[in-house]
Amino acid sequence: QTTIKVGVTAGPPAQIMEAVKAVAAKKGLTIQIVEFTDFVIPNTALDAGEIQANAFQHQPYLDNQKADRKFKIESVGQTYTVPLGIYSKKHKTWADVPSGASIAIPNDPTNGGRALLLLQAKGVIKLKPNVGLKPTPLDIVDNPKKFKIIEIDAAQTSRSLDDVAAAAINTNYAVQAGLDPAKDAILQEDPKGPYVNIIAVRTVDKDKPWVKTLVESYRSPEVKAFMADKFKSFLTSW
Amino acid sequence: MSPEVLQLILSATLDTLIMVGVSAGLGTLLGLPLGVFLATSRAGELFAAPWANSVLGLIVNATRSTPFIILVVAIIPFTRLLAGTSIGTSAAIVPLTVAATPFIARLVEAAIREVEHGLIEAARAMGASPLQIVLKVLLPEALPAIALALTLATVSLIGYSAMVGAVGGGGLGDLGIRYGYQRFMPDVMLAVVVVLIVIVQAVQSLGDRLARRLDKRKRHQA
Amino acid sequence: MSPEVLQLILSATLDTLIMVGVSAGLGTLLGLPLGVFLATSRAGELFAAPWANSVLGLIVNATRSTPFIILVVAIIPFTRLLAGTSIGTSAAIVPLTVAATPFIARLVEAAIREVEHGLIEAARAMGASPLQIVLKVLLPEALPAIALALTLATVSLIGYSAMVGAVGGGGLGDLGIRYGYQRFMPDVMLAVVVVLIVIVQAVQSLGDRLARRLDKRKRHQA
Amino acid sequence: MTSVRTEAASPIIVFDQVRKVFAARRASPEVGAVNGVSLSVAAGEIVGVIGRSGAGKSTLIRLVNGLEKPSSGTVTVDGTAISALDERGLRAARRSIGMIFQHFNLLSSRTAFGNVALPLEIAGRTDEIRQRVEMLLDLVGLADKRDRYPAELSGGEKQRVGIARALATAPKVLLSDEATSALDPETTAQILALLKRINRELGLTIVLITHEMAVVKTVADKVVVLEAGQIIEEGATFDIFAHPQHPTTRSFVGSVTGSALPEDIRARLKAAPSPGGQAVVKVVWTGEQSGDRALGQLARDLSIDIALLHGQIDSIAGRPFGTLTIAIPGDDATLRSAVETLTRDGLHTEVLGHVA
Amino acid sequence: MTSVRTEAASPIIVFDQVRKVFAARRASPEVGAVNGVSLSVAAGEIVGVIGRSGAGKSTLIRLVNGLEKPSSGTVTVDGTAISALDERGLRAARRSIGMIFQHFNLLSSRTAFGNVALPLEIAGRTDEIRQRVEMLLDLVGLADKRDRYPAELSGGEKQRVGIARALATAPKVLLSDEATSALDPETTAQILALLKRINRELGLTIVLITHEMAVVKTVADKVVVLEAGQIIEEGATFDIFAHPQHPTTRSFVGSVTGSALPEDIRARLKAAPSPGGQAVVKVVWTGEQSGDRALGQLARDLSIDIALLHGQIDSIAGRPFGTLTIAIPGDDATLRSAVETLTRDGLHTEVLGHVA
Ligand SMILES: Nc1ncnc2c1ncn2[C@@H]1O[C@H](COP(=O)(O)OP(=O)(O)OP(=O)(O)O)[C@@H](O)[C@H]1O
Ligand SMILES: Nc1ncnc2c1ncn2[C@@H]1O[C@H](COP(=O)(O)OP(=O)(O)OP(=O)(O)O)[C@@H](O)[C@H]1O
Ligand SMILES: [Mg+2]
Ligand SMILES: [Mg+2]
Repeated sequence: QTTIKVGVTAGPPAQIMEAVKAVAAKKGLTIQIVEFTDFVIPNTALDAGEIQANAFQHQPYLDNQKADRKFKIESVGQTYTVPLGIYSKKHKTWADVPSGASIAIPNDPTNGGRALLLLQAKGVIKLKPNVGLKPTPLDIVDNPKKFKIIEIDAAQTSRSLDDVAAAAINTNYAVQAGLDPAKDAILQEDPKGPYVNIIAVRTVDKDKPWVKTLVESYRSPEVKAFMADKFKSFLTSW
Repeated sequence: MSPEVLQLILSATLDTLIMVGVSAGLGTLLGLPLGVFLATSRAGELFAAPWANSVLGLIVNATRSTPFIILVVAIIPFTRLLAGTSIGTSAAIVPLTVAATPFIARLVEAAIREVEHGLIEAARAMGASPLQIVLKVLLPEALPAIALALTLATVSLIGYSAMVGAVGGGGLGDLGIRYGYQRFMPDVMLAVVVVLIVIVQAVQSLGDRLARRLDKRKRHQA
Repeated sequence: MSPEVLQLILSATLDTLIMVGVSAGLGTLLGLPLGVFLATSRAGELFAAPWANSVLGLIVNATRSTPFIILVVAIIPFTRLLAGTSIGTSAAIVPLTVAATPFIARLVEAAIREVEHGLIEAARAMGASPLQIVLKVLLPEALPAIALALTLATVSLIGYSAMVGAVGGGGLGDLGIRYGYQRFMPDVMLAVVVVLIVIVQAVQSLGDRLARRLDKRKRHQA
Repeated sequence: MTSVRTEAASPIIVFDQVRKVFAARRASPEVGAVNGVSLSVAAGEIVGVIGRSGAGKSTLIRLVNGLEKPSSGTVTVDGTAISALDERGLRAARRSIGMIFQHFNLLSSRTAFGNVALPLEIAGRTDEIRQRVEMLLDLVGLADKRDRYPAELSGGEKQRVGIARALATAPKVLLSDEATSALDPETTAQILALLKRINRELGLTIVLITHEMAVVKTVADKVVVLEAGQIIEEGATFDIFAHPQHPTTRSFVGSVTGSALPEDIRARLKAAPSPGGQAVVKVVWTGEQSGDRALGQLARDLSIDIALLHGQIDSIAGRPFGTLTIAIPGDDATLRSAVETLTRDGLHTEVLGHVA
Repeated sequence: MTSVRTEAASPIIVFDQVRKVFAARRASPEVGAVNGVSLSVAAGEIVGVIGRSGAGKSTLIRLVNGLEKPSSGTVTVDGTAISALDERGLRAARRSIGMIFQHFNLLSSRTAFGNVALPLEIAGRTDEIRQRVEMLLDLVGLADKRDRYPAELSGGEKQRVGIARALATAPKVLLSDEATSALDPETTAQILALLKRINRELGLTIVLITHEMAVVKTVADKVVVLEAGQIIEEGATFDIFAHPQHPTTRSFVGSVTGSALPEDIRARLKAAPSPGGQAVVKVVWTGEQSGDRALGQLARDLSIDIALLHGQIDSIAGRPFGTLTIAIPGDDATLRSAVETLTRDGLHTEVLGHVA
């Protein structure tokens, strides 16, 4: 019987891990879920060995964190991709969004950066060259339609649709707010983008037997079914 | 530090000053009378209305006990009604004010309760109405304590204002968290903390000095 | 509401009580003397040490002005030293205490400043040492105000404790945020808020009653 | 114990069987601070309330303006039952009652000027403030302290601010709780003259608690003596001073009338005469008797030496009043005829004893 | 103005050219509360400090235990210069100085018992507390109020707690700022007797501010009269009462010695004699002269009527002292020989005027 602590952030990562936990228990691995409401602590805590694994971030974010903070952690398995879309309650298509309108984007570095990169990909704005995956509104070098970019909490984006022309919303929040990603998104991220979530452990641990169990439990049919039921729009990578 | 970042810090400072200034001002405007009422409306007191006292006390406690972010979400319709939008700096002022008001009310309540009972008696003996007692006795006599209370509340609001980043409120605290902390720019974090300390230090010493100036109770040594 | 959720609320309630209880206790232990010192160490006062007063004042202001999450991160090594870990409920107590201490100190400072100057003079005329003046005059005389101050601080801590979710602290506020806000489960949010209100209401009326019990200044009506 | 002017004029303050009880605390028992008091004060009268510390004096006058609610009984002021009024009614009633507090109760946040202005502000008479406050500060001798805060004033100065404040709205009734206890004799005299003048000119009714018998003597028309919450004696000032009935009253009055014999004389007193010794006799006369010349006549008529040992001749409420302890030859014959002569002249005499 | 015992015994309190100035505030000018005072108090002496309200009395005694720092000059207590001590030194010095405050300064959070216990706790004499505090509360007549909080006590009760508190540690020096002003005459007498007893038995030095001349008369060995921060008169109590030099002193002393003539007599006084009228003469004698029998003799010798108008015969500091205003036949011859006779007998006489 092995017991490990797995760090997740609040919301879907935590909810999915609860499903994983049930599967792992059957395989003799006890998972204690540690739920954070912050995106940095799960990595610092992992690096310090206070938790044994985490599952809340995508690969680009981990790379960034490692570059910034010299973490000795790495990915041991991909999980799912959450597409990010741009939604509007006021406009049917992106073309309808007038110049100078307010666009809300998540204010955490991962999702905020994704939103900006999405806007760049759709030719709305231009970012500094080589900004990587972590751009901020400061990196916008060209904004021909003079959109006002407003950074707010990711969970708040769906709640702000009445106040802005459009908002970049993670699919899970969109679904929870009653939006249908397929119909309501006026801009959609490429589902094959780099933003695939991962399970991370310390480098020194990566060959431990429980790692395999954890990854297997995560990538199990039961979890897949759970996600298909609960988070339809998430793209599982197994 | 790049000029953009400096620009960012500058505008965040402005945002903070505006948010905290306005919400402290509005919070005082609402919290002061509320605090006075809470302090004076128990059974047998000046504005005896034990029922209203309990209800208001409950509302104050409810507001104080709700986590700020939940409060923010819960009052979105109200915010939209007042500010026209639920996001941005001016919208952030609404939840900040809603959070500041009961806090200031409790502080004022405590300050008012310290006023010497004999002075209330003296005013009652002159035939003063409850309102006159409040305006001419309780508030002036509690003024040094109230000045300190408002200082404390303002400093607390500066801390609180870091949380309105959730609704795009901006401001220094939010800047420090998003850029300094999440995006790992320690120089921004440091700069933000330094500016915050300067602001808080200024507010605190202003408040201290005011409280001291208003306090006529101690003998002045020549 | 499912039994799991009920279970969750129960254990979150326990977490909150522990976190707030312990950090309020420790914060009082540290903040009380600090507040007394701040109130009495200006030039010409009891413990005249204007320099130390300024430095401590600055530290208090700095702690008060740093956004909570930045504070949490900044003191992680310290937290680890004390709690053995930087995450979880018991680790959360450290930053909560660090945040509570300067807050309580400022509240106590304000309460102590309200003590009638003549009483300090009387004690000085008896040849009381500064420590004796603090223990036998300032604290007992300020006790009703301090009781209210600690009530206020405890309620504020309950609000603050919602933010320690960042480090997996748990507790009611965090539960409300995680389930209610992040997972869009309004019923959990509501349940959490109700429990929080009950706790706050209990703390407040306990504090009120205590303050009143301790206050011997008003004539009791027969 | 007949009240003199009271029954004549219309009463402005009436106590009817009033009791005020404070609850016990641990070893300290329940206190009946005011214990079944019935009393009436005529309009325009100055009533002095005296009694031991803790007798219930402050409680008594606090009942007049409703700062204390009676446990039973009723207090009526100017026709309205104070004890039955609600706060609004009380407020109206209190506007015409000024009060000087034993502990001043000045606002620390207002200067001397501001404190005196307060009742005028409360009454909404803001346009008179400047003129009246300056006039009052002048009257109590504090013109040069007008901008001082209470913390910067001496005890007596604070008390005078309190007096000026109580007079600011020109009330009909003034309740004064030891208003001159922190004042020196000269200032006391000035303040009393001021009160007396307002009493005369504007018909101000004054209920005045004091420990200084000289104050009672100077201004009071009537005296009420409290003990343990009860009125043990009550009457016109002159009567109380001239013929105190109750031992407490006697001891109080003695402090100012000179009827309390000094220790050294008392120590030498013996009950039986000694040969060649002297008799110690206390002689008391009031305005009605021409007692003031009786002693000279006695010396002349009996051809004896009279030693004046102790005592006082004074006027109380405008009437002369003397209490002298004298020593005369102690032989039976002289003593008897001296007492006879004095008694015939209408003086009250009492042989206290003999000295060698 | 000779001090009697002071120079003899070793001085325990010495003021040397002490000044204390308070700054101006707006229209209210700077105040020289104590203005160049030099004074010495002998060990075991009771000194009464009198003076008008605002004269600087409280400031003066607050300088003794260093609650007020002199603007210039030095204050020495028991050989150490208080004004030069640091807080630690002051603390030690203050342990042997008790103080009764004009405004009591009782801790609202402690009962009567707790307040009296405070100085003992501070001095670390915790084992004596129970016994001493109960004894003291008993002495000041508050045994039944031991568990009452100050808010539940009457003014005089609070003052007595303050007195008991000041005596708790059996200090060498007692500073008393109007310690009996809120007390009735009887309680005052008891408290003064208590102070006097401690003074006699334990050699307690007392500096006592009071507005009641009767208090000074009863207990003080020496009197200091302050005016506008300066000592205008100083001397043995008897001398001050018998021969006050300064007008202020005279007016203060007059309030108790009976030398202040009542208004009604003063109003009738005329400068010139009228036929068949009477002369009004003030006669003052002190213990040294046998003034107490002179009047009787005068009546007998000149065969005249003597009316006793006003005045007092009392003993001050244990010596008899009389001030009487009398009326005698106003014709030139009688008046002249009366004055001659009395002056020859050693009495001080002064013709105040004539009445019809
Ligand atoms: N802190 C102060 N600031 C300004 N003036 C002061 C201060 N303390 C005292 N005074 C002034 O100094 C003078 C002397 O004050 P003090 O209290 O010594 O008088 P006092 O003789 O005790 O009078 P009382 O008999 O009325 O108590 C007064 O005029 C008073 O107004
Ligand atoms: N609130 C109270 N609780 C309990 N006892 C009280 C209260 N107020 C007054 N007393 C008691 O009632 C009695 C009368 O008090 P009061 O203040 O009327 O006395 P007083 O005659 O004014 O005395 P003093 O001359 O000392 O001021 C005292 O024994 C006092 O201790
Ligand atoms: Mg009283
Ligand atoms: Mg004084």
